[in-house]
Amino acid sequence: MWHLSALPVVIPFLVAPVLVSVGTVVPRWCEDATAVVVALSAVTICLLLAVHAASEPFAYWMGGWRPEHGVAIGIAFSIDPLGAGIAAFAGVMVLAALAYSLRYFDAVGGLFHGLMLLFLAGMVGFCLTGDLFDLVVFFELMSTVAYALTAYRIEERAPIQGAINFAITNSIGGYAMFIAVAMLYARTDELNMAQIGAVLDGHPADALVIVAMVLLLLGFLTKAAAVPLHFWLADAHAVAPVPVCVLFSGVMVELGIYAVARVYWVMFAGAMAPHTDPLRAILVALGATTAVLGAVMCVLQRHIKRLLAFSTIGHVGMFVCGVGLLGAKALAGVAVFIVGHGLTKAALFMICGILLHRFRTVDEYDLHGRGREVPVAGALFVVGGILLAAPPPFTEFQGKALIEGSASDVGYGWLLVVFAIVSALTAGAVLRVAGRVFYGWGPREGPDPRQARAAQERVDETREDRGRTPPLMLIVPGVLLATGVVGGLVPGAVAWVARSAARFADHPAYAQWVLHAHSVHWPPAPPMHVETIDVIIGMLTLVAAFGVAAAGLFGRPLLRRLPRRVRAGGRGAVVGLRGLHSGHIGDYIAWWTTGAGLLGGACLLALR
Amino acid sequence: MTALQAVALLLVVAAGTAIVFISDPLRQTLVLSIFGLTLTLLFFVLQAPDVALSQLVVGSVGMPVIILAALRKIAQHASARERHEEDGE
Amino acid sequence: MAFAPFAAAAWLFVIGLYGVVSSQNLVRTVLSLTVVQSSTYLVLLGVGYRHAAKAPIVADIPTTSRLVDPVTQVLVLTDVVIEATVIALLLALVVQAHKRFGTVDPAKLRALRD
Amino acid sequence: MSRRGRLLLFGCAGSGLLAVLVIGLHGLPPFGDFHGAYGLLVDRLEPGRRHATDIVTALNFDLRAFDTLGEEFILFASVTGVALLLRHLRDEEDEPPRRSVDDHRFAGASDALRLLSLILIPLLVSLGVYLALHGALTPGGGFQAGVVLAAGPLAILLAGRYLALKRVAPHWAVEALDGIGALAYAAIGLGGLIFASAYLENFLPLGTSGHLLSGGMMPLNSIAVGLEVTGAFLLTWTEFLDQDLLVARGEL
Repeated sequence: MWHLSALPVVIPFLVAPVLVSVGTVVPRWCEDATAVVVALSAVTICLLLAVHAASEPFAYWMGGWRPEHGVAIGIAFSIDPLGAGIAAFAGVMVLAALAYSLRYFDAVGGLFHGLMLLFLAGMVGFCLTGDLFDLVVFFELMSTVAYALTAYRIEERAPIQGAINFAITNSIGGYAMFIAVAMLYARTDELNMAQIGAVLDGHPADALVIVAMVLLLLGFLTKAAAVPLHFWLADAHAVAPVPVCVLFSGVMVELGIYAVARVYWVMFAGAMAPHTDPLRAILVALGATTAVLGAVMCVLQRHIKRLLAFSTIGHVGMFVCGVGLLGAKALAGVAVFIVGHGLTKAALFMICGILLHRFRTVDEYDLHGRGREVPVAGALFVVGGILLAAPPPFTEFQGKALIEGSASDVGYGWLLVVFAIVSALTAGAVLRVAGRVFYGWGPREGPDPRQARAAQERVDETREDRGRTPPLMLIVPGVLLATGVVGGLVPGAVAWVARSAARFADHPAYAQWVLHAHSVHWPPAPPMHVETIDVIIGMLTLVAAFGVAAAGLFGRPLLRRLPRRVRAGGRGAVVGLRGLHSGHIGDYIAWWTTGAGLLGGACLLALR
Repeated sequence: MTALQAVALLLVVAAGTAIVFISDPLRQTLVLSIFGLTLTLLFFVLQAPDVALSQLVVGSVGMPVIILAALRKIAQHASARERHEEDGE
Repeated sequence: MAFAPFAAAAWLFVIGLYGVVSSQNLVRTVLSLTVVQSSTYLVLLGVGYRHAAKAPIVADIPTTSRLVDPVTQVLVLTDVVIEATVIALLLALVVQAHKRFGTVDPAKLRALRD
Repeated sequence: MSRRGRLLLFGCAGSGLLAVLVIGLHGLPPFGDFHGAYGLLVDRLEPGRRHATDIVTALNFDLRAFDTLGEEFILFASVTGVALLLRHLRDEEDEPPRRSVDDHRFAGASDALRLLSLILIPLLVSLGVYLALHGALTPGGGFQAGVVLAAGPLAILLAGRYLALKRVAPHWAVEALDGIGALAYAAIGLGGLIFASAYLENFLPLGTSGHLLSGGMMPLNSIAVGLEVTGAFLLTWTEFLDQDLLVARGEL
């Protein structure tokens, strides 16, 4: 088992250059098959590692450079069940994206497949590594691949702009992380995260540690798209090709959240112990703002991919809240929620791909009623919308209920309401799209001129005749949704995640097994009792989601009855909110700086 | 801090700041290569010869070639576009 | 004086961001990004430096002599490579942007206004 | 947001961030007083363990070789990305029209410049090879060598012979170089897994300290990186310059 540890990263590394080099010569099916086999092997190995690590987590020292005199001098993969599990999930997403693009995507030589495999390697390495600088390296690998893939359709204008905004914002986040690495190295003489944590433990956090933590969080939260670092996300997700969106929304963004949890629990949990309350307040506030802004923007969209992108921001906000609660139970909830959300969101993007394939546009109004031609896709879209509302007893509900339970334990019961609103709004927006596009409900309206222009520029992403939808394009999202429905119901699955999360969050034990290979005494899994109130609220959220959808479809006459002043105010707020998302990189970085300054200032003031 | 280090650091700060405040991209590229050289000097006096060498090859060969090629291409697109518009009239 | 390299780094980080924010030409945006990145070199190497120490090459000197920290230098090496890759990708994007939009002024790229 | 509004916002936010950074960085040990147990330990261990004399290279290609692996693949991904982004589109002509050699002359290249470039080429190549091979001994290593080596063919281009460049360094060969270098680095690591106990573990004899082939697998790793970087930079440059020609043709 030990010997397999490096392979889920190394196998894609070995195959990607070959695919890129011979891509123009070998037939397409060859590339497809190779890429699928590689992804499959990575998933298998990660699952094996996760299962093994569940009984005994271990550190794998690259080059055999084990710690000398208790000082880590090499780079380790620290393999714990949660990290390996998330890595496996990333692999599953890559596999799904590859399977979906088999019949759909016009790949350029072997470049697409090669980049997808590098993306896989980047994500898996990011999940497994236990070294701070290595974490940054894999972060950059993931990012570099992602920038290129975003602009895959170079013949269109929007992807170029989206990729530029994405690349600049994320690079700046990366630079902040480099400075954080230098600061932590200067303080602790170490780069291994477990060791950094051990050194930081005994001392109260001073300005250096706080600022280093803030800079690291800035990097990860830029990737995770927390407000106000989030502007790139909608741009990039709206324009990237569908299989790439699947990876972005399904797992890449969530890895930012994962990394926040990782660095907090491994490095800062000890030093921050006296300040958990203010830190929790800061992170929850950040998460709640993100969630609400994402949900509101989501409802305002008519470009379906952009709508889904904002819904991801809404969910990211909930994840940030979950991690920000700084408890093992909430962390377990986040992990479950991430998997459920990833599966659902990936499937929804794939159905968008079907629309794009068939009608060359994803403008909700332009597609009014045209979706009737693909009834199965419509049914799947509705299922996805319902799942997004996290109704009991499915996977997402289970995760959300854990977070909510944990929130009320530490006095953040009001998060329940925020979560319900955000879920209802995002799911409602998706259901509204489903009603309008696939069932032709609601009034008609002309196409959006800008999207119409984009549709003209659009060169087919596909090789297939657009008259019929390849069955695989329906099967893959179907399978993902089915997994999302069933996953949380498998007996013991959620309990396994909860146990893993408890281990992940056991700060002292982590240093023990990484640095000294000691077997440790494990904490008990957090109790996973689901309150009745959560079930009731969950059902109500679903009803509210249908309400939001109905209001979006038929509510315009009602809107006109509102007093003029209210309408004008509402319109002003909407225009202002939209105006923020200007697509201008200067604006985005000005906001990024604002976020950085505010987060830094808040932490410096509150955590000392 | 030795005098040489202080001078190198000052040069780096001056060149870096200059890049930001110059608006003509061509002149900016020139300053960028000077910036690369000042960084090389700084790395050298900070006893980091490996890094200095790396910065030298990237900053004075690798990057300027890419930037100049990109600028040339942008200029060409622009002139091609203008000509195209003139033809159109 | 002992804080000078770090102060310089903080300055370069923020002034580089200013370049990105105020830029009216994407090429200038990208070059400003290199200024932001150079701040990370300064912090890393500034941290690893030791007074009156030699470069970490033990060919001609006794192994007991005082050396500067080699680890931060390795990190900067990686940093330099990452800089080159990001700049190359971004410039490729800028070239394409000019082709599609006919301008490199970020205020005139209007494909993604919400 | 208007430009003024943007700058105003940044003015406030930027000074805030500057303050945060300065406050945080103030906690660093004063410049020059760093202790650095990790580095000291490596300084002490490395010459004895691996017979390398350049500690930075030892860290780069042995102790922290896994970072370098990631770094090489970042470079590889970036080059692949540039190739993807600057690819020729269907509406921009597929086949370059056949032209005589003269058409691809770099306009500004005088005979003197050509001569200079010709003299430069062997110098660059030998410097590159030296750097790649002596990585474990003196400053330099695969990365620096790669860029220098790539500059050789670039000099051919400056000497005004685009087609000659294509002949000396045909696209497929450069692409293969890039791929083979990246692949080789990952594969050498596999040797550690097979012949020793862990990925990237040294499995080669260490040689005598100060000799050319000392440092175990370091020279091999260095050469692999050198190949990849040569290929990567050449590809990136020609990718940028290639499109140049394409656009130039479009003008005519």
